[in-house]
Amino acid sequence: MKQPLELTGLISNLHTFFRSNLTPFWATVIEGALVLIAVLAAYAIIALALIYIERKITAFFQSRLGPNRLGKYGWIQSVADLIKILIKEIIHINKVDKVLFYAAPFFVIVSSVLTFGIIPFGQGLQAVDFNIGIVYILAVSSIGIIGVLLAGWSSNNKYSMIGAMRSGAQFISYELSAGFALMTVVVLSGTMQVSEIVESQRYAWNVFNGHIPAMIAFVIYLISGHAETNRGPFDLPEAEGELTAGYHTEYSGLQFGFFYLAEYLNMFIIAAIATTVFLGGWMPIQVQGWDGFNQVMWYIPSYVWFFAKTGVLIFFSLWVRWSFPRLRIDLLLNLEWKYLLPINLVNIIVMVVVVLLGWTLEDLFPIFRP
Amino acid sequence: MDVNKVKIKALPSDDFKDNETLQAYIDELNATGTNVVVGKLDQMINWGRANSLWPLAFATSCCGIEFMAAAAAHYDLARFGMEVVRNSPRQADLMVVAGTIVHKMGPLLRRVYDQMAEPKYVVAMGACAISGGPFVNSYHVINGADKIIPVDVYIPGCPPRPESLFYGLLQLQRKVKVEKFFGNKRIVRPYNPDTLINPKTGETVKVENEFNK
Amino acid sequence: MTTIIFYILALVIAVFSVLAVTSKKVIRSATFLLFVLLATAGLFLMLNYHYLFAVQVTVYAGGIMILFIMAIFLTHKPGDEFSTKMSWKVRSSVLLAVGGLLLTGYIIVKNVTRVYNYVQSGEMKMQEIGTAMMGTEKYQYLLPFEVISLLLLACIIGAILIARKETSAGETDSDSDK
Amino acid sequence: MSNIQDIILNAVPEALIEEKQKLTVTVEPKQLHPLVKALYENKDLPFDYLISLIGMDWEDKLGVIYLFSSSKDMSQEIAVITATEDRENPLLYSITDMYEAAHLNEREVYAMLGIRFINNPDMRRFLLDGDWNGYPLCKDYDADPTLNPITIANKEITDLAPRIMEDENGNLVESVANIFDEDDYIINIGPQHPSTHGVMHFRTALNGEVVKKIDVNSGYIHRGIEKMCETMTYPQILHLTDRLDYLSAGMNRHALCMCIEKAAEIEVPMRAEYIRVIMDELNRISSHLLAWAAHCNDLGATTAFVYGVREREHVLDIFDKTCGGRLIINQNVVGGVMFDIYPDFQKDVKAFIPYMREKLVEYDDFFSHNPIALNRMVNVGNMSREDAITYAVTGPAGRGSGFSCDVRIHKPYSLYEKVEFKEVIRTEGDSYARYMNRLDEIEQSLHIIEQLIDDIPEGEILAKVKPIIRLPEGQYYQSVEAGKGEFAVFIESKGDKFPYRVKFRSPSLAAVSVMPLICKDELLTDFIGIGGSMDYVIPDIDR
Repeated sequence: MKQPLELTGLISNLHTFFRSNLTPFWATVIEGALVLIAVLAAYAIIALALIYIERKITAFFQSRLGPNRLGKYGWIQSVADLIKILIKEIIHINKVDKVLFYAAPFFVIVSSVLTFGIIPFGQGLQAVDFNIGIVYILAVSSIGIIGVLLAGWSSNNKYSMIGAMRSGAQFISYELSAGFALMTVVVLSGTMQVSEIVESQRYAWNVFNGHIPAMIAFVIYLISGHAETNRGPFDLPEAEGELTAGYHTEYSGLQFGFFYLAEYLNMFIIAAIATTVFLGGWMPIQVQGWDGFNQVMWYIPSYVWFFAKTGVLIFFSLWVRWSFPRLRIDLLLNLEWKYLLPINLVNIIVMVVVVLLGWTLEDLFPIFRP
Repeated sequence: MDVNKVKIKALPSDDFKDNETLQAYIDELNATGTNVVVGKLDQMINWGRANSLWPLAFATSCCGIEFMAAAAAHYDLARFGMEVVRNSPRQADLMVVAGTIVHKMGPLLRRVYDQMAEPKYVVAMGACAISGGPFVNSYHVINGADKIIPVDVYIPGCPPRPESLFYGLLQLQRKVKVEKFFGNKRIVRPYNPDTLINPKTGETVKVENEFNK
Repeated sequence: MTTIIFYILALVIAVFSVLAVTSKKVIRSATFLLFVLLATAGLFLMLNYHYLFAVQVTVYAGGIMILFIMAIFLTHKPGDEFSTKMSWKVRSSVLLAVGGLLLTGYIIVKNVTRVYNYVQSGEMKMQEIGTAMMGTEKYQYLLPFEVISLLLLACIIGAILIARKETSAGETDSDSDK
Repeated sequence: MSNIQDIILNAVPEALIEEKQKLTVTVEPKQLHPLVKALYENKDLPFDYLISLIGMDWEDKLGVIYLFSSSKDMSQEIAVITATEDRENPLLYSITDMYEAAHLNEREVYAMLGIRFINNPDMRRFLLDGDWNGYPLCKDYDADPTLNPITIANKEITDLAPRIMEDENGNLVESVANIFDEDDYIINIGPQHPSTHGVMHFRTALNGEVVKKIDVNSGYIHRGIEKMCETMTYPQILHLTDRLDYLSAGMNRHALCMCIEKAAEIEVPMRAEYIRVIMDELNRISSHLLAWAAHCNDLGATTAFVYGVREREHVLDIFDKTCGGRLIINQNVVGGVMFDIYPDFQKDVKAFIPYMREKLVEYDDFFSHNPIALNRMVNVGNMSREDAITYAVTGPAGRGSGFSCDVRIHKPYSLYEKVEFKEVIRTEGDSYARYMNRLDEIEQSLHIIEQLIDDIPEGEILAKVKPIIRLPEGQYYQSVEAGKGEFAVFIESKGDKFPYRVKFRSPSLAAVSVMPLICKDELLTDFIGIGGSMDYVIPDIDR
């Protein structure tokens, strides 16, 4: 099928160019550097865009206008924020544990960048593709929480400490649910490799293919993913009203910028993983047999599909965030341990049964099989 | 730099009242002249700073409610990129002193100010924060926040309407836009701690302030 | 290329291991230990042991370290420092460490060819790991083993709970209500 | 009332009973406690509600005026006066064993006048710092600024409470008690905190996340309004009342105007009365809307906050068009109102009523039945009826605990006898009852406005008032139902153009004083939420 707007051709051309003109060692180094730069640039740009989008959507929910002074509709507002925060003073605080205090934001940001790397943004637009991709996501995303815990501890501030403790409890709990929800899909698609998971959803997205158990897993993943990113109604670790700014109360300047950036990016990452695993990733909508329709869909580049699907999920996440009051810590843990986790455990068994007995959509209606 | 060259998108320079005072400040600031490249960089930095002033509402009384009204739907502070109200002084750029400052609050106001990271700005909102307002004769009221901390912009009113607050904040944006990041030059800010006395020693407290030399 | 990375990782492991045991602040020790574990995970990644890498990061860095840190939060006040006054403890631990080193060295030297062959055989497939866990032949039975260990753990916790209830029944009841 | 006089004379035969604006009883300090006890334990009509505790300096004597009322019949009020001639070490007897509301009030009297109360377990100064020189409300207070200089040096907070207790033999023993335990984990919530609704300072001891003990520490916005009033003419004082509880500015001012009008016997024109009541009710709506908004914000729903303020702007627009003010409207003056209504006033108000009703339904859909919100409010922060009375919690918060305390019903003033409305009472006593009470009161206020808006009579808006108002000698009281509860004004006049003493009863003080009780054993998160449901305004407390 023709895909004129895809970047795969460009990437393979670059690859052959480097391979033919350079020694393998230098080709690897340069390609690695390029990938690194691309990932970091994408990271920064997506974060800036998200900050702007969140402000605008929030304004929409709250019948306000949102930023509208810088550029048309205020679209370069977050650039101004970036400039400011880059040159803002970083306060050196007495009586903090210096090593841990300065290390903490890096944990958060590194974890978020590492998770970011495995997301397939489009056909061929994936930095790393392990065969244990799903486990990798769970692994590196858990490093971030250590940053939060250390930040709260080392700040030598009681509010930060309470925020960090809440954060720890919250993260450990919801990491379980998120993991199980992803595992449900692994049972369905039979692989942990992210690219293969996407590939297997050509005609039937996992959320439809696995119908009832997959949808339950999808909802649970959205809830627990949302909780993992510490955003309202699960924003207890920050809880503006109670803890002023929670675990990052004492951080200023760029260090605070890291936390701020990671928070927005984590929201994107959760939505992106949900898209990849449940909603077919960058795959366009395809219907077996409708070749003309399929051709038209393929014309729309894969990264557009990816960002559109992710965008819808982000919108939902913001909708929830700005509609609900904050949960209390006991309600939060009740939700996880009394509802989500038991449902999840049963759900994963239901999924195994569905797959073994051949009750998936693909098995029942072979027309969906790729 | 001319005051007319300071561009605020919402309001042309001529619509601001009393441009002469600001012009005098600017002239003083620019007495030494500037390198072109540095000047351009300064402009970019100031553009970023001026349009991303995250406020910390030091709201003690009525003016705080008007500040909240200004941040909510009808007036919407977010238009100027100022809606990210940070409750932690470490992360705020702008302290809006909204309300009366009394003797018991004075040390705390100073402490919150000291906790803020540079560059930090202060807006005294309402008559009380400017001069003590209706309570100027009271035994327990500090006659103006500038007895405790340097103040950039004064917004009169009791309480000022949100429109006045916006006018004041736009004025602050103008002041920010003429500053110099390289060389760390800022417009001199009124700060007259005339009666600061340390209660333990009975001596006048010497307050170090790089902008007042 | 790989050698450079290997040396960097090795250096990280060595330096932070030493720091972890010499640091006076317990939370710093925990953080340094985390660095060691992460660098070890990096070694696995270098060997293309992706699964082991992920498990190392999830279980040790993600799970156990968080539990460590939470435990430290719950038991220590900020600024608490360790003091090692009892020197006999230091001496005995040095002795033990040297003993352990000798033992592992002996085992490694004995088995070095076997290990080398094993490494050469390349990455293990997910399927094999799965069969090893679920299978019923020799060197398998992994999952049942783990399940039994979990069951034992549950039994222990249950026993503790029951024992505790006898002493202060009213208190635990109100706790479980919440 | 003769029945009450009997009871008084039974308890204290030497009591001097006078029929002034209120029944006034004067007793010696020693006899105060038995007298109050007799009133408190009176079966048919227990005087269990302490409206106000007013510290007085009569130059020859230092004393206190207690204003009691009954939870059974709020229209029954009695004033008890006691005084000591010892100016060096004034001592009176505490009534904190019966009235929890007296705790903070007695501490305030100590800070302002230096009177110490025997048997009060905590005699730290309220409002002022412990090292303040002089007692501001004393007539011989030295206002020299060098005595109390401005400082930026941080002051240590002492958690030691001095006290004077009477032992079994009647000897006075001075001692010092620690407020917190040795190893308590104490966090400072406030004075600069997003959710304390101003500059309140709660020293909170936590046990994990559970609130163990709260110590209320106020005075960060104490502006000395009561002292300033003594050097101002009556029309000048009006402006200060607006800045007490700025959310019910119009109602506060209404109280003071009525108090002065009653004393000076000024007849207010009917048109002015109508305007006053309509404005009061609009003011109440705006106050409750902001309370709702802030409460939702405290529970973490930022969007609800914005919605509340959005609707509030409609009310403020009407104020703005009438008198140019938004928050502080300067509408009531002695003898009437300052500004007449503008031509479209009725049209605007009538358009607002259905709009607001529609929005109330929206609030219900959006927040009142949200499962998280219900979990955060139902059965949280329980306050029993007895607690509400003894802590003198009035307003929507008191009525949420079943304490019928609407001044508009029990002590009707202005036009409230003519209009028909229901007193909103719930008996659950939790955060949700207080929350729902406010929304229901908005509906009742709309109903009141509906009845009045069409029949505003023509005529004058301002009675003829002398340029300099002198009140005849005496003591005058007036209460109104402000947004947060019963707001009362007390004026003592010596026939001058300045008042001799002015005291404002702050409904928020009661709401804050009950916080340590209802927040005990709740989670820190709920502590903030309960604070939102109590809806206090700090400048009202600090004055």
